[in-house]
Amino acid sequence: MSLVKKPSFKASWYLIGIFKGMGITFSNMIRNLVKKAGNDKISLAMKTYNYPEEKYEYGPRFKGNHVLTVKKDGSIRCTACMLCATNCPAQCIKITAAESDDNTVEKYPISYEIDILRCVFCGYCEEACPVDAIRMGPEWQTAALNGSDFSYDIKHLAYRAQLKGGIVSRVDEEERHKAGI
Amino acid sequence: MLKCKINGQDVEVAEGSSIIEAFKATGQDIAHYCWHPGLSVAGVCRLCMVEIEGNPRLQIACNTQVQEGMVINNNSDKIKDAVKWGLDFHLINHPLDCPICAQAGECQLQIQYMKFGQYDPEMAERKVKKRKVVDLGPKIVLDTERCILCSRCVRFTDEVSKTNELGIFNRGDHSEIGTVDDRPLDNPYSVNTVDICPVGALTSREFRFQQRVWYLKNETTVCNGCSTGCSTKVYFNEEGMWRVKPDHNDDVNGYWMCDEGRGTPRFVNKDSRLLSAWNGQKDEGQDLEAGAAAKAVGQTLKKVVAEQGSDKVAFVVTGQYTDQENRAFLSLAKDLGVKVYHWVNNPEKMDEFDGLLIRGDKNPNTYGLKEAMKEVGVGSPWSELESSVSDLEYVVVAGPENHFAYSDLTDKVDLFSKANHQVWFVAGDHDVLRAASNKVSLIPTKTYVEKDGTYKNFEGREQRIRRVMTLVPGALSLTEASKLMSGQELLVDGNVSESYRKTNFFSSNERGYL
Amino acid sequence: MEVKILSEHYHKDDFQGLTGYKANGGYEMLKKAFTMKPQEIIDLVKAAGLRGRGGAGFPTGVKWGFLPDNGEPRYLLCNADEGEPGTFKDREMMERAPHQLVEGMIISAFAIGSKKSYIYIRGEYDDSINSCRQAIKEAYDAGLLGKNIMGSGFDHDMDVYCGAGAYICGEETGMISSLEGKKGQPKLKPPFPAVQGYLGKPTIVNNVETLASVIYILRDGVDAYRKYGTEKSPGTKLFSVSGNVVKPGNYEVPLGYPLKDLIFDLCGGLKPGRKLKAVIPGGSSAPILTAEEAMVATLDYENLAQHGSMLGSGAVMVIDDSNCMVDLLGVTLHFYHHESCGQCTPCREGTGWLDKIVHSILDGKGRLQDIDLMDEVAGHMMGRTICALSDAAAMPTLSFLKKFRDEFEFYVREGRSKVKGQAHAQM
Amino acid sequence: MFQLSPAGIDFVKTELNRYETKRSAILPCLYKVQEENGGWVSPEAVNHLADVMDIPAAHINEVLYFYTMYNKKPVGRLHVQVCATISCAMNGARELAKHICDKYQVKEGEISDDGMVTVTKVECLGSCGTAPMMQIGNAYYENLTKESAIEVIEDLKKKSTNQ
Repeated sequence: MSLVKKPSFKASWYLIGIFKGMGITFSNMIRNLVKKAGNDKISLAMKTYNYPEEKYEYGPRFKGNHVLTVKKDGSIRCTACMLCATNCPAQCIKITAAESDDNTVEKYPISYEIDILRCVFCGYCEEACPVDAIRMGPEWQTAALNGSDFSYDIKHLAYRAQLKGGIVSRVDEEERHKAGI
Repeated sequence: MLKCKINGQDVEVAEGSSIIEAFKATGQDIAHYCWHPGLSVAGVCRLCMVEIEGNPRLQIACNTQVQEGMVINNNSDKIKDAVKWGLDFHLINHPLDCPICAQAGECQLQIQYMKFGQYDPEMAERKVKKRKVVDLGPKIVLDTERCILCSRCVRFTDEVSKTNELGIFNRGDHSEIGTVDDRPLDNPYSVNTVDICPVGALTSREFRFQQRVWYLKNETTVCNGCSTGCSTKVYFNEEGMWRVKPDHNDDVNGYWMCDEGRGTPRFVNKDSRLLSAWNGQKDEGQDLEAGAAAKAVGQTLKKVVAEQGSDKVAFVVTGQYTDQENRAFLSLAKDLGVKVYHWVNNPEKMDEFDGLLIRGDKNPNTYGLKEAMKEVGVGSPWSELESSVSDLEYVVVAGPENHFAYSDLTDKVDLFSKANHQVWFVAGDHDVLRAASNKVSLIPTKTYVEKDGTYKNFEGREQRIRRVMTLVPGALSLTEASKLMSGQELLVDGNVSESYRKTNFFSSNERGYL
Repeated sequence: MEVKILSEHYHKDDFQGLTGYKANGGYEMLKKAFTMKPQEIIDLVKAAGLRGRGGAGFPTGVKWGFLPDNGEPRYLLCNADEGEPGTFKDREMMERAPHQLVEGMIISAFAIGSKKSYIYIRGEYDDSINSCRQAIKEAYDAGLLGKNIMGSGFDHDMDVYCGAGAYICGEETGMISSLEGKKGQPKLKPPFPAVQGYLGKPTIVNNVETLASVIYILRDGVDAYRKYGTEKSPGTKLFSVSGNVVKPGNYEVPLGYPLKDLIFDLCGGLKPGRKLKAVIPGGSSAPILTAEEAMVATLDYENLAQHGSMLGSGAVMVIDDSNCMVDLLGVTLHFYHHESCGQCTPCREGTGWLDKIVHSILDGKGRLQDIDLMDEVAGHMMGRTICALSDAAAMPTLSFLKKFRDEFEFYVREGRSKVKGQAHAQM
Repeated sequence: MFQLSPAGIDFVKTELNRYETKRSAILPCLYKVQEENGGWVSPEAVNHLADVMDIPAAHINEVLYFYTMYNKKPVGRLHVQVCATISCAMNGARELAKHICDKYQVKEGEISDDGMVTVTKVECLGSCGTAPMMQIGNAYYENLTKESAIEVIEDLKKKSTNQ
C-alpha cells in the first residue's frame, strides 16, 4: 500500500516555490553588482576571478592531478607494490610489475596507468603509498581532445613537462639502506 | 584416545600426538613458523608457546606430547606477550621489503604482526645485512635477509626430496640459508620449498612479480599433469590462472606436488588456447562458432557412415578427458559403429615412477579411459589405424589438453593427414594442425579447470574436478560436443556450480594460511 | 686451606705416564670396582651425593639412574669442551693426570654398562688432546681397555674426539650433535640424552672432574668423602680463579669454602692499591656478586643461589675497581653474540640485539630507555629456548643492570665511563 | 683444483670407519683438508671432500661454516689468535691485539703485506689464569706483555721463513 498524501493547498500552487527561488537568485545578483568585494564590513558579495588571467589559489592539500615521484637519479620511485591500486575505490589504477636487474631496486612498474575519467580524486592512493611514490599535485585544468588521452601512463604521470624532470620523493632508498634499517 | 582441554574446550586426540596437532584438530588458532605437518619437528621459532596447568614454564606446543587430562591454554596475557616478543625477535633483523616482496599478502610475519604485534619497532641499531636476490637456478630466487631461519626448506630437502641441497651456513644471527657455492636448487620438487617458506625468502621465479596474492581467488581441484592425481589449489582471477599450489590430501600426495604440475597455466591460459572453431586447409580457412562446427561435423559423419560405411571413419581418444566425457564420446562412436583407437603418448615411459609423486604416464585418466572402453565395448589396436588411415574419409581426434606431454603431436598430425578429413577436439592452438595437408576442422575444448567431472588416477581412485573459471567462453567439453554431434540440442543446465558464485572480490579471498 | 684429593699428585712429573700413575695407587680402584656389582657403584655414587661439576650441578647418581634398561647399547661421553669463560680446571687435569680421567671413565662405564665412550675435547686444547690420546694408547697396551679388561669379562673401547671451536658444544645435546658430525646445535628435550642421546641411543654425559671424583668416592668411601663440603653439596671442587688477583690458578677447596678466603688467602688478594668491586663466582653465565655479597658468600650451590648467583663451573673471576662494568658487560655479550648457535630465534636475535645496545651505549650513542629495553629483552630471552645459552646471556645482563645500574646511567648521560681513565678500547 | 694427498686419502678412509657413522668423520677430515690446503678450506676442497667421503656437500659445508677453527678465507702463515674474553680483556688483551696489529700494519682478520701474519681476536681459549695470552698454530703463548708477544712472533717468523 503506498503512502501518497493528498498535496496541501500551498504545495499544489507550483508558482510559490518558483518565485521564492528566483527571489534569492536576483537578490544575490544585485548585491554582487552593487557592493564591491573587499570593503570593511563582512562583505556578502562573491569575489569574481577573471579566469584565466587571475586564478584561484587552492590550499596546499588540494588534491589535483597525480604525480609519480622519482628518485635522485631520475628513475621512477614506485615499486609496483599495488597498494594504491588495491586502495582505490574507483579501481582505476592498472600496474604491471617487472623485475629490475639492479639488485637494490628488485621490482619496478613497466606500466602504470590511471584512467583519470574514473578517478574520483579521493587521495586514497596517496595515503596507501608506503614510499611516497604517488602524490596528488596542484594542477586541475586538464583538458584533452579524445578519450584515450585521459588514461595517463608513466611518461605523463612522472615526466610531463610541467614537472620539469620529475619531483624527488621524500622517502629515498639510499639513506634507508645506509642507515641500516 | 587422550582427552585434554584446550582453551576451555574438551578435545579427543590420538595417542602420542603433540599439542599443536591437537590445536590443528580443533581448528584453534596457534602462532607457529617452523612446524609443518609434513615435516619433522624443529622447535626453533619458539612461537607456539602454550601454558600447561601445573607447569610454571611456557612449553612449546610442537614438541610436547599430549598427556591424559592436560589443561592447555594459549590465549592468556602471558602467552600474548610471549608471542609478541617472539615475533619481535623475528622482526628486528627483517628487512623492510614488503612493497617489493612477492610473499606480501600471505606472509606469516604480516599475519602474526596484525594479530599479536601492532607495536612500534623498538630496535634503533643497525640490522644485520645479508645477501639479497641470490640466483638459485631456473625456478627459485633466494633472499637470505628475509629468511627467519625456521629450517623448513632444509628439512624438506633432507626428508622429502632427499637431495640435501639446502643448508644453514655460518652461526648466530649471521646464519644464512643457501646451497653449497650457490649451486642451483633444481630437484623436481624444489618449488615446494617456496610454498612452505612462511616468508619471502624463497620465491618462485615463474610467479615472482606476476600478480599480487590478494587479487587471486583459489579453488581446490585435481592436477591433470600425470596419472598420480595430486590434489591442488588453483589461483586465478579474471585475467587467467596464475599459479598452482598443492592441497593437503593424505591418500595421494600428502602436502607436496611436483614442479611439472605447476606448469599447467602454460596450456590453460588464453594466450596458448584455441579461441574459436576453424575449418580449412594449409593455413587458409575461416573461423566458426564451436557449437555449429560440432553439429556440422556430426551431420557429415552420419552421412559418410550411411553412404560409405562405418569403416571410412575412425575415432582417436587420449587419456586426457574425464570419465563422463569418455563415456559420451565412446557411446557416440558405438552408435555410429566406427572403430576407436587409443593414442598412447609415451608407451616406453608409461610405468615409470620416481618414488614420490612423478609418474611416467602423463595422462590424468588413462585408467578411466580403459575402463570406459571395456564398458562400452570399443577399441581396436593402433596398428590397424596406421595401416588403414590412407583410405579413411574422416579421422575424429579427441586431442590432448596438455600438449607439453605429447611430443609426438606433429608426426601424429602427419599420419592423420593421409586421411581425407581430420577433425580435432583440442584445447591448444597449434600451428602444425592448421598447416596440415588435408582438410582440417578444429573445435576448441575446455581445459581441466573449466569443466566438472572425475578422473581416475593410476590406482583407480576417482577424484572430482570442478569448474573453477571460464577462460574460453566458446569452448565445448567433449560431452557437449558428443551431444551436439549426435544431433541433440545443448540445454543450459540450471545449476551453475555454486563454487563460482560471484562474491565480493576482496572479502571472499581467504589469506593463504599454511 | 686447600684440600688436595684430585690434584694431589699434579706436581709429580711422572704422574702423567702410566707407570707414574700406577706408582701412586693408579688403577687399584678399577680392580676394586670389578669385584663389585655395577648397581653397587651407582648406589655408592648416589649415597655420596656427588653433583655434576660441569655447571648444572645435577646429582650424578640420579642421572645414571635415568638409563632405561631396554637392551640398547649405552654410550658414556666425557664433556671436556670447557668453553665457559674463566674455566681452565679440566685442561690442567687432562695435561697433568690423564690416566685419572681414563680410570674414572672405565669405572663409570662399568657402572652403567657402556661398551663405548668418547672424550670430547675442544679443538684449541692441543696438549690435552695429545696427552689423552697417549694415555688411552698406554691403557690399551696395558690391557686396561679393549676386550676382557683385567680378566673381568668387561670390554670397553675409548676414543678422543676433537671439537672445532664452539662454546655451544659444551651443552650436553650440542656436544652430542657435534659428535654425530653435525653442527653443534642442541637437540630438542624431551627426549633427554639419558633416554635418546648419541645416535638415538641412551647416553650419559659427565664432566671431566665428575668422572675423576668417582675414583676417590670408591677409595675413601661415602663418609670420608662427605667429610668435606656441606650436607647438600659434599666433596671438594677445583676452582679456577682468574681476573685481577695476584696468583690466579686452579685451587681445590671443599665446597662451602668462604669466597673471601679463596680470593685473599689462597690467591694472594688483589693487586696493590686496588679495591674489590665485584666477583663472578661461577663462569660468565653466573649472575655477578657485588663486593659486599662476595665477602659473605661461601662456595656451594645453595649459598650462592641465595645470593642470586650460581656455582656453575667454579670459575671465579675477580673484578677490581679499575674495570668499567659497562665495558665488561659489552665483552660478555659480545662473547654470547659470537657463540650463539643461531637455532632458536629468541637467543639468535636477542644476543645480537643486547650486544648492539650495549655497544651503542659504549659508543656514546645510548639512550636512557636503552637500559630498560635491555632489561626487557633479557627478561624475554629467559626460559624461551631449547638450551640454556639464552639464559646464560640474559642472567649476567639482568644482574649487571640490577647491581651496577648507576654506571650504565652515568655512561648514557656522560658518554664516558664512570671509572676514571677507562678509555673504551674498540672491540 | 684441490686434491687430497694420498696420505690424506688414507687418513680420510680410516676416519670414515673409525666412528659409528660416516658423518662423524667430517670434523677430523676437515682439519686434514685445512692442513693440506694451506690453512683454509676452499669451496672446491668441500666438493672434493664430499666426493671422497660420499657425503652430501651441504652437510660438510654446514660444519665448515659453523665452527670457528676452520678458516673460510686464506690466512697468513702465522695466524695470531689473541683471546679477548672477560679475564683476558680485564688484563689488557685488546690493547695487546691493537699493538700487534699496529706493529705489522695489518687490519684485524686480513693478511699482512708479506703474507706472514693474520691477527684475529677470538673468544675464550680456556687459559684465563695466564692472561693475556694468544694461540699461534696449535701452541698457547701465555702471560704475555707487549714486548714478549712481538718477540714470540718474530722468532716464529724466522723459523718458518727458513723452512
